[in-house]
Amino acid sequence: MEKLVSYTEMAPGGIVVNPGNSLEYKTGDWKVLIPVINQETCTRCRICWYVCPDNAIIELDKEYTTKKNRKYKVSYDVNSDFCKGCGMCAQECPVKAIEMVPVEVA
Amino acid sequence: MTTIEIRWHGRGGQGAVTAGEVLASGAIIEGKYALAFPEFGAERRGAPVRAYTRITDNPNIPRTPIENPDVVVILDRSLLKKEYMEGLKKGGYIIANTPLKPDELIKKIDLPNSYNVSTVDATSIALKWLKANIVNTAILGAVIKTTNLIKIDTIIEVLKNRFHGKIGESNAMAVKEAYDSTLVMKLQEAI
Amino acid sequence: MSENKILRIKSLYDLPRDELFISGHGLCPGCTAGTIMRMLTKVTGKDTIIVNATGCVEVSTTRYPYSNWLVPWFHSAFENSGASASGIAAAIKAMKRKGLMDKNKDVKVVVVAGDGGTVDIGLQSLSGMLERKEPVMYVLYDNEAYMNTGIQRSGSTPHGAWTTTTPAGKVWRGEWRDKKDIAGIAAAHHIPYVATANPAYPMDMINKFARGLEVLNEGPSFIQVLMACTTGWRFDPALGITISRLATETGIFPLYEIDHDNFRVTFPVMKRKPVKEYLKLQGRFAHLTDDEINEIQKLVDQKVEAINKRAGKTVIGPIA
Amino acid sequence: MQELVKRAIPLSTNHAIANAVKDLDVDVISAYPITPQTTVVEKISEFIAKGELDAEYIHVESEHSALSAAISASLTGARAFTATASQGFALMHEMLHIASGLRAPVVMSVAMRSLSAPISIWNDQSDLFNARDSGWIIIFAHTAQEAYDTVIQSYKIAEDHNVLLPVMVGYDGYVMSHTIEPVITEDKEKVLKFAPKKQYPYKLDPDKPVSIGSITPPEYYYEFKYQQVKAINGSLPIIEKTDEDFGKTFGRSYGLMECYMCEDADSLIMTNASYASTLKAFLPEIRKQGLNVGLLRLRVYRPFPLQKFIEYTSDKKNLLVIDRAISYGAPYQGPLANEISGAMVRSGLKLNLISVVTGIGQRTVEFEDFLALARLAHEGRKHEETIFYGVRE
Repeated sequence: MEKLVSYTEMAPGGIVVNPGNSLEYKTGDWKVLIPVINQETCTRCRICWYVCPDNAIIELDKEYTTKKNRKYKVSYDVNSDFCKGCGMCAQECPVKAIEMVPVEVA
Repeated sequence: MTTIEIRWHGRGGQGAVTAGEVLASGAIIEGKYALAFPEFGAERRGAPVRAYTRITDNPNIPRTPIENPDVVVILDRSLLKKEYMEGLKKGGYIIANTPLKPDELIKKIDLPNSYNVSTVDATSIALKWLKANIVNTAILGAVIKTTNLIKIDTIIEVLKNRFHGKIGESNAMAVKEAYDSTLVMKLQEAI
Repeated sequence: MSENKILRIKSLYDLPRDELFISGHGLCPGCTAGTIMRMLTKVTGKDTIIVNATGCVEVSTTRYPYSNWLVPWFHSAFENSGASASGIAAAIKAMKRKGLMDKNKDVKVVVVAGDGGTVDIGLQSLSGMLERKEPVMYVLYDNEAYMNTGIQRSGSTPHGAWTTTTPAGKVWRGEWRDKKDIAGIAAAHHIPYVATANPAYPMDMINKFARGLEVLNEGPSFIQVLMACTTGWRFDPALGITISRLATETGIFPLYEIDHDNFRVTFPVMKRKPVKEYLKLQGRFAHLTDDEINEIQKLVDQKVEAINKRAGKTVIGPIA
Repeated sequence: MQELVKRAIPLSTNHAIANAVKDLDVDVISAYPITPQTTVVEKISEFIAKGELDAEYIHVESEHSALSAAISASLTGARAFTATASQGFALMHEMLHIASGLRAPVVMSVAMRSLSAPISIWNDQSDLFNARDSGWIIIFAHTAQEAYDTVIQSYKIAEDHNVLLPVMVGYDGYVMSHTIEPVITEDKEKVLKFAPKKQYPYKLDPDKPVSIGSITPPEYYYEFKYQQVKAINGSLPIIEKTDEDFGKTFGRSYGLMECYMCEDADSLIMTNASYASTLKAFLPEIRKQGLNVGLLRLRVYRPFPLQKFIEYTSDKKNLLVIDRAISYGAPYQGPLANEISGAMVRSGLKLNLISVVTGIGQRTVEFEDFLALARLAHEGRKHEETIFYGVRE
């Protein structure tokens, strides 16, 4: 829990003067299931990245070459700190490259 | 005399409120303390309305309605009745819009002889210059002529600020003609 | 003059990676409002002030001391987003003219409000804002009930839907009135741009946001975005986009725009799906009998007919 | 007659306020017409139409929106103004609390008027006293001149970064709003030098984004309310200094509370706005009738200048408090009398407090009535109940 400060140390009116600090508010522990992305079958269509309400699918400038020698400039990963495990990415993936697995397994 | 209290009676639309304001405005411009306010109602055109003007040398001016005026001004002929002169101080002034001469008016409404009476045919003057039965500016000419409270030029200045261009000019002409044609019958020294 | 070119996309690859609506908000898992807000801020860019009506997005994104908005964000009450946005737009205009703010900075004012704050309690201030032609884009995220307070019925709740104030029993069978046509009401103000959008159709939705911003030098824009609510509509959180897509595929939520009074369906659906496919995935319609579903189908058929009539041709076809 | 007033022009209080808004170079005006406030916004519109004031005028569709837009404009960095009365003021009520809660330096004039039902367009102070706990700084004016001067002072106070609170300036509807009287208006440059624009320190600015209007959980909310307590209490010396500085610059100042003809008085009548100006005029005559009464004029109402109150009343016997609003069912049924009784307990004053409600719905109170009230104060009898003066029983 964040340190609670005196009224003198707070900007007036409930104003948040450093927005973006929500990154301290980890929502990742809400989930039971977590997506696991199969980089082999993923076609890099970006749909999972698009649909994620929590910006928890991360697009990385990380090259990947599939076993069939298909080269991709990007890879996708899951930000476990914020993924709430809704499964929308897996549901919308056109090639079923995302599997929802229990957090403990992942 | 430190305070002059004037009560105006007219019908909604004739400009009794404006007349009261213009007179007070003139007094303020001349450096006096003055207050003008209407009797605040929700009435529209045609209903009897009253307005008040206080002119004084005291910066503290009461904001209460005037019950015992020094001057009663009656803008509408239908209001030329004793009930509208109620509370007028002895030796006070009645200024009326009527084609009658002061003595004729006194006789007609059976006024006691304790008041000064001025008359002016403001309606004809208004119709001539303003093409409408808005008698407020014309009656101001009579008020100035009778009471000498402020200069007629000041009134004309206020009117020209309030009504721009040709309308301001017409109003000024109406005031002047009223000033010249007002008949004053002083019964005793007052004000 | 604005040097910012407004983002228009041909594919998802055209979207910038940078986020202005970042992680760490408290929206429910699977809440498509998160998707919509992310995309909206990608289009608006950083020179934007967001005005938020009280509602799910507001309470979930700015829980003190946290905020996940990287653009200036303002909320004051439930029913006044139109007025608040007007005040900001007026301040910007006056301050620019009087040299109190950089004249060359093109700061956009965008409202984000739910259906309660828009079609019900906020309608008056919205109408005032539209009628005065304020340079504001108003984005309604329509989840068809008061979700923030616990799924109470709003003027945007569709026929047949269960809510906590239109429960289904022997006497009541869920909401018995039809959803208010808020886009039609907005369009009646003859503002430059009105559209309906759906996050299941990203290019269509994102380019409508772009168009809504483009017209702001002429006047306001209003965009009604369908926002499937996993909690209030009672469906598996994974299905938000799927259900949204079905809303358009069944003709329940047609996608159109009214650009300078020109009406156009932006996503024609030639082979329409029966409404049952949409309804059956949602717990809020679980109580409906076949007869009641048929009744809803008839209502949708009528709505589709009206859309086709307005388009002057068949843009939404019969049930395949 | 003597020539007493220099440079004065004839203005109603409403028009005096509009002139202040012009001379303060207000950026955004957001208002909805309501009797008897209307001539304020009409005159402002005229100034803008003629190019005498460069401002954005938002023709909002309600008072709720009027204050909403003024709040958001001020938090964007603009100088914002609105004006209201009565029902419109009541419709704003939600936003009153939001304005002070968000610390928006908005200034609003209130042409005080009664509240429905039944409907009355006439003056009393039910509207403003209904809002006394909304966290605004509240100042009453008793002349059009004071209203003009107070609006100017108000922006300097509101925009002070140690204050950041909205200010409302109350004056009586009709009796002041529509009364023409002498007002000295000042040169715009001089006004702006006295009250230079100070933008909101946390304004909505893309170069330095903030989130304004967050939802605040129990572990924080209380502290924000306490900040407001500190801010409004801390504003009292700032209000006093602003008034003093105003006096040095323009030659007119009013103090936090005015004690008029009261040093030698045994008994005081406490009242505000138009009743205060009328009582000032009547007091010499009242004194002539052997009633040793003075006037305690309430000017700054929130924050309440308790020390001034004690200073002015500690050696008095009787204090008659006139309320023109009703606190139904309260111990004293005049809101001000209720507070004064609390102030007396807190400061150990042993005054004989007489609570009077009068002038409701602009029921006329004339010289004889003030005289009667002065007599009540002077006699100094105990009155346990609030006296509803002038009502027909």
